[in-house]
Amino acid sequence: MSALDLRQDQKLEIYRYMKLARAIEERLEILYKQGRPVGAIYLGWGQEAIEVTASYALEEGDVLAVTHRDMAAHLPRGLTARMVFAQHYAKATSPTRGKGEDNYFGDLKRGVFATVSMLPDFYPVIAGAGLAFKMRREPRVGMAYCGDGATNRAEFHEGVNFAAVERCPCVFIIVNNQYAYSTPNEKESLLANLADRASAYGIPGYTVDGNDVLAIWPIIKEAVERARSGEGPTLIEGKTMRMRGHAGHDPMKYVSREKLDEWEARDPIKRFEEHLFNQGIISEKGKNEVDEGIKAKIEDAVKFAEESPYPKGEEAVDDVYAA
Amino acid sequence: MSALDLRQDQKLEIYRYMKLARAIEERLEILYKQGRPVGAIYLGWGQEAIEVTASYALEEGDVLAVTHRDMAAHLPRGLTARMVFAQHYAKATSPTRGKGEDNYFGDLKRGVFATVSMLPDFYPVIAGAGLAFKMRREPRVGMAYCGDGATNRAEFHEGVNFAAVERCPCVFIIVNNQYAYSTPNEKESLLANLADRASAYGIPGYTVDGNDVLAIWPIIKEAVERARSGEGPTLIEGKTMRMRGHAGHDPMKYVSREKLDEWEARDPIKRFEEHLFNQGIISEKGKNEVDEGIKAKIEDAVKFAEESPYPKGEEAVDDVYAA
Amino acid sequence: MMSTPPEIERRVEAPPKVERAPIPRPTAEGEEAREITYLKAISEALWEEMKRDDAVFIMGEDVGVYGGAFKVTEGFIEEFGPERVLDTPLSETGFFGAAIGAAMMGMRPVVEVQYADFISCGWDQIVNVAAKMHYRVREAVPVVIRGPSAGGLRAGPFHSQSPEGWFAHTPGLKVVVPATPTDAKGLLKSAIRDNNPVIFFEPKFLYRRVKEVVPGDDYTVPIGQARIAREGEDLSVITYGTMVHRALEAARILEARGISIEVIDLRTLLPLDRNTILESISRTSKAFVLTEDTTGYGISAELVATIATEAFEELDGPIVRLAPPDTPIPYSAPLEDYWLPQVQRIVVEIEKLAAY
Amino acid sequence: MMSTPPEIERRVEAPPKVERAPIPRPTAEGEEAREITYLKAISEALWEEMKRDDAVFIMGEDVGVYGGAFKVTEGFIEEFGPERVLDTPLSETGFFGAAIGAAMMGMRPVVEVQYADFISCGWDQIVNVAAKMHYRVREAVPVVIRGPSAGGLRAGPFHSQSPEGWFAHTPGLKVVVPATPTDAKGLLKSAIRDNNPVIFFEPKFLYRRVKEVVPGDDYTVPIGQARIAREGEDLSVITYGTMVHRALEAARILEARGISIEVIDLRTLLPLDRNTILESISRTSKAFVLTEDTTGYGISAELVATIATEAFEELDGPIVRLAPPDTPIPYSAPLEDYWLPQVQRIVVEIEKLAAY
Ligand SMILES: Cc1ncc(C[n+]2csc(CCOP(=O)(O)OP(=O)(O)O)c2C)c(N)n1
Ligand SMILES: Cc1ncc(C[n+]2csc(CCOP(=O)(O)OP(=O)(O)O)c2C)c(N)n1
Ligand SMILES: [Mg+2]
Ligand SMILES: [Mg+2]
Repeated sequence: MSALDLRQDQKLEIYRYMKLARAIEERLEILYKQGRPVGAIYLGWGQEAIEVTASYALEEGDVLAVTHRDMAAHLPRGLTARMVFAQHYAKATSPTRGKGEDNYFGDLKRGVFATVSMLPDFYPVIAGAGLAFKMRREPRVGMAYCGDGATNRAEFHEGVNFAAVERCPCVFIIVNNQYAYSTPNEKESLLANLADRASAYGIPGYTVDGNDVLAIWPIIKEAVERARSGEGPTLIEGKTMRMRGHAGHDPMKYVSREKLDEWEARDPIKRFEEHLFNQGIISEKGKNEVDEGIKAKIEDAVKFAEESPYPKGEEAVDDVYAA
Repeated sequence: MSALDLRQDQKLEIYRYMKLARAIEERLEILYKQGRPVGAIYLGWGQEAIEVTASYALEEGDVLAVTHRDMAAHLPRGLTARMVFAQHYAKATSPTRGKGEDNYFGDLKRGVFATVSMLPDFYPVIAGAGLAFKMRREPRVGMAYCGDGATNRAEFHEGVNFAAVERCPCVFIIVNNQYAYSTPNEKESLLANLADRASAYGIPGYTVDGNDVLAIWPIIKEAVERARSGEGPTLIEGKTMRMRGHAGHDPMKYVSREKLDEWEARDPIKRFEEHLFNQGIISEKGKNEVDEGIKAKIEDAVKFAEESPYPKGEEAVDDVYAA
Repeated sequence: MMSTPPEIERRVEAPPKVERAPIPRPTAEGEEAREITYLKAISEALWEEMKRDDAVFIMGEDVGVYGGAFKVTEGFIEEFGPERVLDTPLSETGFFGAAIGAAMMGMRPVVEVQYADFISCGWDQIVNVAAKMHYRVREAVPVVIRGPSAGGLRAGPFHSQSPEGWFAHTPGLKVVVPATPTDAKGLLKSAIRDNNPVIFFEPKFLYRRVKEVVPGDDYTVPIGQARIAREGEDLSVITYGTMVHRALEAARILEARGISIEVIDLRTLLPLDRNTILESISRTSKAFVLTEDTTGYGISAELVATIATEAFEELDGPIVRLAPPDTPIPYSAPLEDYWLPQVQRIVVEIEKLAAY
Repeated sequence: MMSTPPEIERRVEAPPKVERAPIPRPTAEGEEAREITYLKAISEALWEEMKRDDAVFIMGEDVGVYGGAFKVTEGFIEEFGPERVLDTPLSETGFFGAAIGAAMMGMRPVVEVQYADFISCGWDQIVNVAAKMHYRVREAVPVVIRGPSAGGLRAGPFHSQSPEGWFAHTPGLKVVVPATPTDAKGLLKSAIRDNNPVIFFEPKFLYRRVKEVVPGDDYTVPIGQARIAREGEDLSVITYGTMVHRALEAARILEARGISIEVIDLRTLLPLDRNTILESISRTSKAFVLTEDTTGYGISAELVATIATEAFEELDGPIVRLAPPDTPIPYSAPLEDYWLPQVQRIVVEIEKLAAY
């Protein structure tokens, strides 16, 4: 069994992270609809396979940077439900201490950059993190996510090219969820597969079914190890679907019911769950335990967030500069 | 005979423009070495075939935007030696009335945007010019040039992609002269052929011998007509060599003598001249007439520039806004 | 899916209410005067200009099928078609540049930037291509770049920026920030008809909170002219955007205390209407500068500097400025409230100056 | 090929000469004090910091094999190798971002921007990623972005910009513009050791025109402290960069006329050293603000505003500011000379204020 095959315990972990991500977002959606002050919600609902599996392939010491919709990718790195809710509630206990908005956070101690909104500004930043690892001969890898729309921006081009030329140990993930806000792939680029953009930088590119953990894993894992062994960056596109609006306020009228149904049938969690059942990796009882565990986590996290204090007004002027 | 074949008179015109460009630059180099106040000189010496042939393929009503080294491309559009020298001398008679530096000029009345220094900022601008033509159903084409180095910038990516998605009637030229200032192709990108970047946008891309007028013409002409007929943009790379330093002060020590000799042997003007002689299109006498004509033009232009007045100081505050 | 979608992205702590501008423009006879929101005013200006002139078109992210992130262009694509209401790829440098090119070819593009914060992603096209073009070669670049700016909505450092200070320091641009529906509509029309690149920021806090009766005819409000939003005798408040409304609220509170405040709504920041400011100060002898832009090297600095260098002898007290501290704008309600000038704070500071 | 290549790109009308700063720092005993140019000072700071700390490295266009467009890093690649003197692709957003990433991973990148003008091409990385990082999550971004700025060399609107005004209005950055070799070296060292993003502009007009004896030891000059470049009694000139030298020249001329001028060289624009300014004005009672940055909403505005709001009662006359008009910087010698504050003009304006 090679590193390109997932062990049972790994599969279970991925399964748990995917379910935890979904549960967090289900709750966020409810809170948003209830009019709770949770800021904007950019749900990655339906994208959990690529979101979780890619960042799960990283190891301690590696670093990750994502965009607004990739909360799920934080989880395998050790970021918690408490962080997510405290951040959305703008509380003093959140990773940004109330300074940054909703999904724009991270935790560098856990190797996760604090997301910025400008897309995809962390592409070159991850290239530079990789550069630092390369210069110091550290076997570390940087991974950046962005959406299909974001691949049309300056930072995608300049960042990937920089990493390619310098053979930085990086993996660039495109979460192609068919839309950039309301704008469909066809209005963003003429390409059928965005991973083809790899050929503009002389690096390998792969398009993979982004809703299939088992298909994603070997591709990502190989790219991570390729990076780690000094062979430079890889570009990987996971095809998936954003099953909710761009944000909580968006009823997504621009997507047909049929299209949603089609993708609903390919729900990554259901698919992976079936695999786990088929392989005897999980039982109904095990599933329930997972669900109960997650439920408790969510309750705890929401309670934590709601009960946490707000920052004090005067903290607004702190921390502009590092000492 | 199709439009993809050059007529004799067209060949002669291209020949004259190439020689005029070379003569202008020869004189600029002398003036610079003499310490005359001609600003910076970014010579396109050795690149004349791609420079002239591409813009020569445009027709009245089409528009062109180039970068710092593409003075030669201006000539087929009717910009004159007087303009070039007056501009370098910073005189009131120059296209920018002394406001803009050396090679950063144009003349929109002749369909040429006034070059800016930030590379390649006119790529998206030309896409937008093309968009305007498309919206108004005008059979006009926009053409933008940039260097090999500039293809790694934001504007290349966002500009070409925009034009591709909107099927703007545009032709994008890459003048690959092997270097970006001192930086060789290999440090700029991993690609052997920069035209391969076309595949990142779903448009056709061609690499052509940029020192061979006859090879360049059909490719460009076809791309121009393709654009004009509504089929969208094309990316064309002309491989050539910058036979002088980045600017007048650069002794180009980073280029080997052998490499220069190799390219010297492929001088585009000499090659084309041979063709014209072989085909009987030009005779020794005809050549001499061309040379004499150009010499006179240069003398006239330098005299014009030197004798032209400087702008008055107080004009510095004029023309910030359009009325 | 939600049955009644809320209108903007963020669900937040109830934001402070805003009083609306108290001096609606008189409506000429025969016109159909209607009360509309700031948002509707922007939308109407665009609509009417597109009807008036075929060269006007809209481009930006999600402006077409979706009708814009804030629904400014809702219904436009149905009326004007996808060419004139162009959904662009996510690429600010690309579509800012394209707008410049189209403008130089005779079109009148109006670019929507989804949040003003993202204007930084196309910065270079604005400051180096558009702003310097006419100066260099006398070629006009009639482009408008507009979008929702500023704070008050608990939207955090990437969705609440007030970038006008950077652009006001960029010769060759015009910079407009209207405070009322009437001005928003009239100034946007002027911007579209202007032959220069105009950066047009709409404090989104006002979008649905400020309503006003606007003239029914095809009126414009000239770029470069400030407006006396309220007349007063004791002190001049110089401000713009959302802060106009806070100043007016403060003025009403102070009126009850016998202090008469003049409020100047600048409307245009570049070029700056120095005359209106100086004329007001020549009457009141006291200047209070109020902005939502951060303090250091910001809009408030030029206002103070203009007054200090040009009305030095008229002044009967120090020039006071009130503006947010030099930090990014924070997300959490208590932080943002502390950061933004609040009415109570404005009242206190004005009282001090009035008593000088 | 030329036999002796000139040092910079442009051959221009002989530019005005510059007097050098008159107060060289005392050199401690035992140190090897040497007279070096401003350019050499920058170069030495980089070299010494790279020797001192393995984490320091240089990246930018043509900094390696070529030694930089202005030859600041000539000989570096031979000493430190191509990894630490990194020739980047032509992609400002790319390598600014990469520098930020490397910095956050513990490196100390010093980015050269070939001309300060091109910093606009990586704008968003600076103002949105680097500047806001620590405020949001208390993570340091120890990156320096440095390059040749400003005018006087007849290099035109794309090669002469003074972009410091935009950055000074961006909380989270530090902005440094040294005027002398001693400061250039000492401040660049401080910038490299600073844990914040520092924008470091070097008025290239000074590169080879100003020489000074600098200390031989490993000294630093603190960021955030202005310097009294010349003491005087009648009036304070507040300035920085190339204009420091013009102010000093004017001061010498005025001295002969019995007017005693104090010249403050700000050195750092953000954070601004208000104390030194205010203290000086408390002695002279008159303030003259002089910048090379354009007037409107520029550096001069904040200086005037600071003085007007914080030293109002100390002033014995109007605050005067002298700065270029609000246009791009033009190319042709007569235009640029008209545009830039010239010594004669400075003398005349100061005399007027002194006589107030
Ligand atoms: C540079 C920039 N422009 C605009 C936005 C506003 N915006 C936020 S998300 C979004 C769509 C992003 O599409 P995509 O990259 O496909 O990611 P997704 O939201 O689908 O995950 C836009 C336009 C932004 N964040 N950054
Ligand atoms: C955005 C930007 N960064 C830096 C520069 C400075 N610069 C001028 S020319 C040049 C090299 C350009 O290389 P290339 O695109 O290959 O064009 P070439 O000079 O070879 O014609 C550089 C770095 C610039 N003009 N624009
Ligand atoms: Mg998407
Ligand atoms: Mg080149």
